[in-house]
Amino acid sequence: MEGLQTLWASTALANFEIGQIVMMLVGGLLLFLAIKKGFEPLLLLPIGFGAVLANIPLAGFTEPGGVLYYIYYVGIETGVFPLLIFMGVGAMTDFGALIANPRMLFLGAAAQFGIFATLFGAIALNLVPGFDFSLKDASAIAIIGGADGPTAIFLASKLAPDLLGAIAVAAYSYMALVPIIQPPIMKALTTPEERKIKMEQLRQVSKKEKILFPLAVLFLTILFLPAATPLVGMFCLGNLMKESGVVDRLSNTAQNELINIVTIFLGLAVGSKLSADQFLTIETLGILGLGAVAFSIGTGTGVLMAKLMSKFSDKPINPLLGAAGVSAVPMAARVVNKVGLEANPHNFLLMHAMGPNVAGVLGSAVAAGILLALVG
Amino acid sequence: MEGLQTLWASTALANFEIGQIVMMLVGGLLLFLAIKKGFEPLLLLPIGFGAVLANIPLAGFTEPGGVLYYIYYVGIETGVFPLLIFMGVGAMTDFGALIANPRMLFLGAAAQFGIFATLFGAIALNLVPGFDFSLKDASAIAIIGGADGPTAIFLASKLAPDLLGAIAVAAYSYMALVPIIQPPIMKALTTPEERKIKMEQLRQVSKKEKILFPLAVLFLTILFLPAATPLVGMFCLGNLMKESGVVDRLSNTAQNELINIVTIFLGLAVGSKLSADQFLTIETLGILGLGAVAFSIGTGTGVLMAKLMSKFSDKPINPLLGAAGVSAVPMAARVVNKVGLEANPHNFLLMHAMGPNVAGVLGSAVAAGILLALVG
Amino acid sequence: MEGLQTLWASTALANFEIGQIVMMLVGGLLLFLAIKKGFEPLLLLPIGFGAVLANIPLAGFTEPGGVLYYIYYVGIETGVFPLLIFMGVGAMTDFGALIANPRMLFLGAAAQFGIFATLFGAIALNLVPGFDFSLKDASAIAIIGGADGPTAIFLASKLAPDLLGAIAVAAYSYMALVPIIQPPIMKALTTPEERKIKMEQLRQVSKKEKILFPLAVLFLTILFLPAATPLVGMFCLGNLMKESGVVDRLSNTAQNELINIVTIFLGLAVGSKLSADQFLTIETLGILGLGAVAFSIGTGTGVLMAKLMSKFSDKPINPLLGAAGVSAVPMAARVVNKVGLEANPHNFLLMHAMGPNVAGVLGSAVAAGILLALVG
Amino acid sequence: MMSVSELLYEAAILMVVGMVVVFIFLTLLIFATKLLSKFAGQEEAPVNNPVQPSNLNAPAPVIAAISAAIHQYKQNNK
Amino acid sequence: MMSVSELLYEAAILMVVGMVVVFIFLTLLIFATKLLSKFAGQEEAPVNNPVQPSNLNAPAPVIAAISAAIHQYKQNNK
Amino acid sequence: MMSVSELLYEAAILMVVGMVVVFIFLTLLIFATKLLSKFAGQEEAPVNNPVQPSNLNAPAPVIAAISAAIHQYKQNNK
Ligand code: NA
Ligand code: NA
Ligand code: NA
Repeated sequence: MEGLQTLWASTALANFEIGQIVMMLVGGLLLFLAIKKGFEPLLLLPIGFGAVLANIPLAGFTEPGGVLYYIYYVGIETGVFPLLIFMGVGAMTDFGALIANPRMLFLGAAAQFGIFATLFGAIALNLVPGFDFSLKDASAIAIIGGADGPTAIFLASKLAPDLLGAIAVAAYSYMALVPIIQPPIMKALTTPEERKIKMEQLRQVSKKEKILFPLAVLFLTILFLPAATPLVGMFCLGNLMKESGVVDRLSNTAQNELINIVTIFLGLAVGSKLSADQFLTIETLGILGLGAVAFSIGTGTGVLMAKLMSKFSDKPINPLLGAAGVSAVPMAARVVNKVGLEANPHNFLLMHAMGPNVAGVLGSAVAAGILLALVG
Repeated sequence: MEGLQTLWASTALANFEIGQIVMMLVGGLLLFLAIKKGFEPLLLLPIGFGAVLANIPLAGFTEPGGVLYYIYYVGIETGVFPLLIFMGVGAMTDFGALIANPRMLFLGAAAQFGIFATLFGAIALNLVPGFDFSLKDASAIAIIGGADGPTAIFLASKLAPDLLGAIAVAAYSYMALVPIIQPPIMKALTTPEERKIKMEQLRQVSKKEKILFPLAVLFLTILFLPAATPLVGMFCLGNLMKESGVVDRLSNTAQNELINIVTIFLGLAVGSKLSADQFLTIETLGILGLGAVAFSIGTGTGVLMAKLMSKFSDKPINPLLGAAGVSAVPMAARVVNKVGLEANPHNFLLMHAMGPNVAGVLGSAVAAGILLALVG
Repeated sequence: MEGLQTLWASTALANFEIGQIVMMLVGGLLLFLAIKKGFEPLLLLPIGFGAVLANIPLAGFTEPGGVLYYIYYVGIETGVFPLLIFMGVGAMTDFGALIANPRMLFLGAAAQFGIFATLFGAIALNLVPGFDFSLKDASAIAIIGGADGPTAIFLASKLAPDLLGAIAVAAYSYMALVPIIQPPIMKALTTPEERKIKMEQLRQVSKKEKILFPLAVLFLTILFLPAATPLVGMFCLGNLMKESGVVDRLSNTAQNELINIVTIFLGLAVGSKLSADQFLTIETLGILGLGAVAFSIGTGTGVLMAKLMSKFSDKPINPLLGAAGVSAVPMAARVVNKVGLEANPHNFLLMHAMGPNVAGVLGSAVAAGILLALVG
Repeated sequence: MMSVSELLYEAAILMVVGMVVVFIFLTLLIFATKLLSKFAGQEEAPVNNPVQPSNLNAPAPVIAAISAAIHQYKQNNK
Repeated sequence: MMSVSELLYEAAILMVVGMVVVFIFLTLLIFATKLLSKFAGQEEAPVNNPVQPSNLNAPAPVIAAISAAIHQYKQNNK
Repeated sequence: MMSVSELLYEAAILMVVGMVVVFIFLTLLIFATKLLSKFAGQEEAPVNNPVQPSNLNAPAPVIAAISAAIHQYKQNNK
């Protein structure tokens, strides 16, 4: 009898805790969303797989000696992986549309209200029994509203590592849901006439402007928000490598092989934080709910800001553009284009939406810097 | 006179130990085999070069501060490098032939007898004076019979780091020697008539089957062999990235740049373990002999299993396919094809041999998991 | 009043030290040279950017927890990054011209006098008040004359880490200035008649020679200069991977993705050493001056050596070739070609100059080994 | 420290147990693969349920489901 | 340990300060970008200083504004 | 701590020793390369030992020369 028990003990079956099984199902759900639904598969596939591996009993993936432990320790705890991703994203970003129409930065600013309102909302949730978010927790959760994965992971790793798994999953899931979350809000806050507004064509931007822009962004960040310089700095480095045109082989590597390698590792490491005791909590429900709220508010304030700007502008501004201010590049810009085309089949807003779209990336990196400076 | 001795001391010539010279010659032999003979050059070239570097007196490559020290410490001691290679191999593997004819898994199972028989043989060698293999040593040696480099390195780094150099060299050398070792055994155990048996064409396998297969493999491994999940899990991750079709840029990076970078480092780090005191021992002779035995037995039991299956099957099975069960992908499958063509110039067995071939990869990863669970 | 001071304190403006501002301007200057002037942009762009990031007050890039801290610690302090760059450079190098005309190695030897004369010069500078170079410092500075970035960084990280920033900047800056520094010296030391000398065509070199050459170089280095084997060994590994033709995928990765990734990190890490207290010293001025001297002397002795060889040779040697002996591959060879064409529009020296050019790489690696053995 | 005969005995046991487990495991995998092919083998087959929670049109039930899972977990964890 | 009402108050202040600073910062960036375009917008323009310090003409009011925002926050945070 | 004149003396010795060793080493490499070409220069040449130890026929004088150079340095360094 004893022998049989020994055998039994060497399989996982005997050692499964219910929480591990649930987390594996969560990992399986993420894989399903990534593969079958095409939701941000580059991140959700490795995250989901990492979640499955991390919850295998006896396998020790997340303990010292396990591969996920080392990857997390080297890449996330140091903050290096999200920063490298941000560098690669910078090398993929074209600021042309924003430089041609810099007022679009107001839309990128307005959409960040999603972040700060959610911060307030997260603290307000403490009134509900079972929730106990600190200001650091609330800040890390709120950044989901920035619709920017690496920014969310970077901030969470600094302010609330325990919540990192849930925050990253929420951030990437909602980014994938942008085409579902945003259109109703956009339509509710605009009239069909407003949605039909055509924007005038953007001017050509010179190479020199594109080279100097990341340097100007970095310069202002250095002066006024040093806490944001890790994120903004690496982003600007990537963008400068691209726009300078003198280090194409570095720029290409940063936006291809390097970002791919880091993405695999980052996803696995984030997945390794999806353990039952950290994820299967009432807080996770709160985080998922708050994330949806954050996206919605950001979309709304972006649209309202565009309407306000349109009033004070000599040239009309299509208020749909405001929705692109949450970033989620380039998904939100595509959504703007699609909703615009529904109202007017000849109105192509994609290029115009790229302005507030990349402004939203800067906006949420700035917001992250503010939170690091004031709460971190 | 004293001055002359000082001078002499600052060159390597005075500091060479005979063992280092021999190990350099071993390194040179590996380079010769890799470059001139084309034996597994992707691994044997860096391993041979690493062996040369590691044995230079006064250079300190393998001491703290030396580059090979860091590479070994970071990549092999943690187990990360073999697992990344395995992920890349997974991203290169097509399970289609196996899914179309899953009974081929029996051949992959039978060929693992090479491993377990060799384990017994290694312990039996202790009867010869000079040998003193523990069960851990014997297990690490036996896995050479799995004909799978990263599996052998991973297991040796966990069970017998001192023998890692000899085990890795034996594993890759014999994998290169597959076209020489296998055919005589295959021919001895089969009749010309059997070798002429034609297999019927394999059915088309759906994309969905290919996506679900790695998940099914992982699922079973989680339930019954958690100790095998590091190897099997990373392999299945690579395969899922490939088959899902939604993360092609990650899959391509995993099977190209990432695996190339890791291969260079892995080879150098393995080479750095080829030091005289660890390699120039009677044990190494034993390991080399046992490795050859392991390959031969695995080939033989694979062929015999195929003959047995053919008896109980309504459709005849060409027994040569059993030899592919040792893995050594895709070399063993090519050998099967070649020997088959010799018997019947119109009998193309390559596609059919890929089934047992990839089954052998799973089989030896499973065997490694068993050894880790019972001996580790 | 107190409140206002608190606010002020949270921006960088209040925390800037004058040294940091100056170093940022230095970083900006490097970016300008890289982007606008095209000076070694692959290195000077990330170095310049790293210098800017490293000097941001309150941002902590170079303190534990900061991304540049980790990159420096992992890649430069261990010596791994310069060695990987050297491996990649080896994989890009074609020794054909040198094997066809091995006497060109004399030119690569003569040009190293720039290194050793500068070592003496650096010590002589101690006679000027304010300078206090040790032999280690002087050796690290002198290697600038080797016109080889990774060699300079490797040696500086071992002998004089405090001077690493200034030395690396000087090395890459002067490599970029080769087309300006060398021609006047070349013309001053040669007559128009000498510059018109045509070289006879080089013979074809066999594949086998190319494979054996890196092994022969490594062999001699092992015997007589073990201290040079880290540099020479990794270089020869890269070259062997390329010439053997059996590991093309490793060779391609080493000279593309891997070297690109490491270059980004190496540049940033070098830039992180450009801090005010280490860079804004009278020593830096000395280093910059000595570097220019080193290049000039190396160019001169190379040319003079070529003239000397021409006297003792049955076939005349164009003395311009000597200037290529400082390495700075392939810039110096191009300069030789250009100056040669000015004297004789039909005299193409490029291929002939590649011989002394790659000889110069070996020469300075050998010189670095000598300095490590005698001073390190 | 085990004697050689003890080691040999252990190795023999390992050999038998190892081969048995390898065969059981890969046999299981054969069944799993056949099952897989039965459900997913036809390219034309309607989308079967690998892990099919059609949650896009109704977030409320999703949260309800996750809630139920967490509830279950908390219950069992007390 | 702060009470929920204290936390709420802090969060409200953070919300206001955060949005104010985001807007000030991005407004500054608008000015900087316009200045940039003025000097570097024409492909034919002569080579300007590559690190165009576009905001140096009005640092005082800017700092005052950001300072005021942060001040407000810190005040309320004591 | 050495005086500047001592340092200068050392540096001078280093300069001489360094250049001598560089020249000896690269001269050896010239011989090695020539030997290499002799044995492996023809594409049709028979397969030679890939690690052609080209200098083994005269290691003694070489070592003597390098030794002398380094000796000189160490002597002067005491
Ligand atoms: Na954003
Ligand atoms: Na196998
Ligand atoms: Na050089």
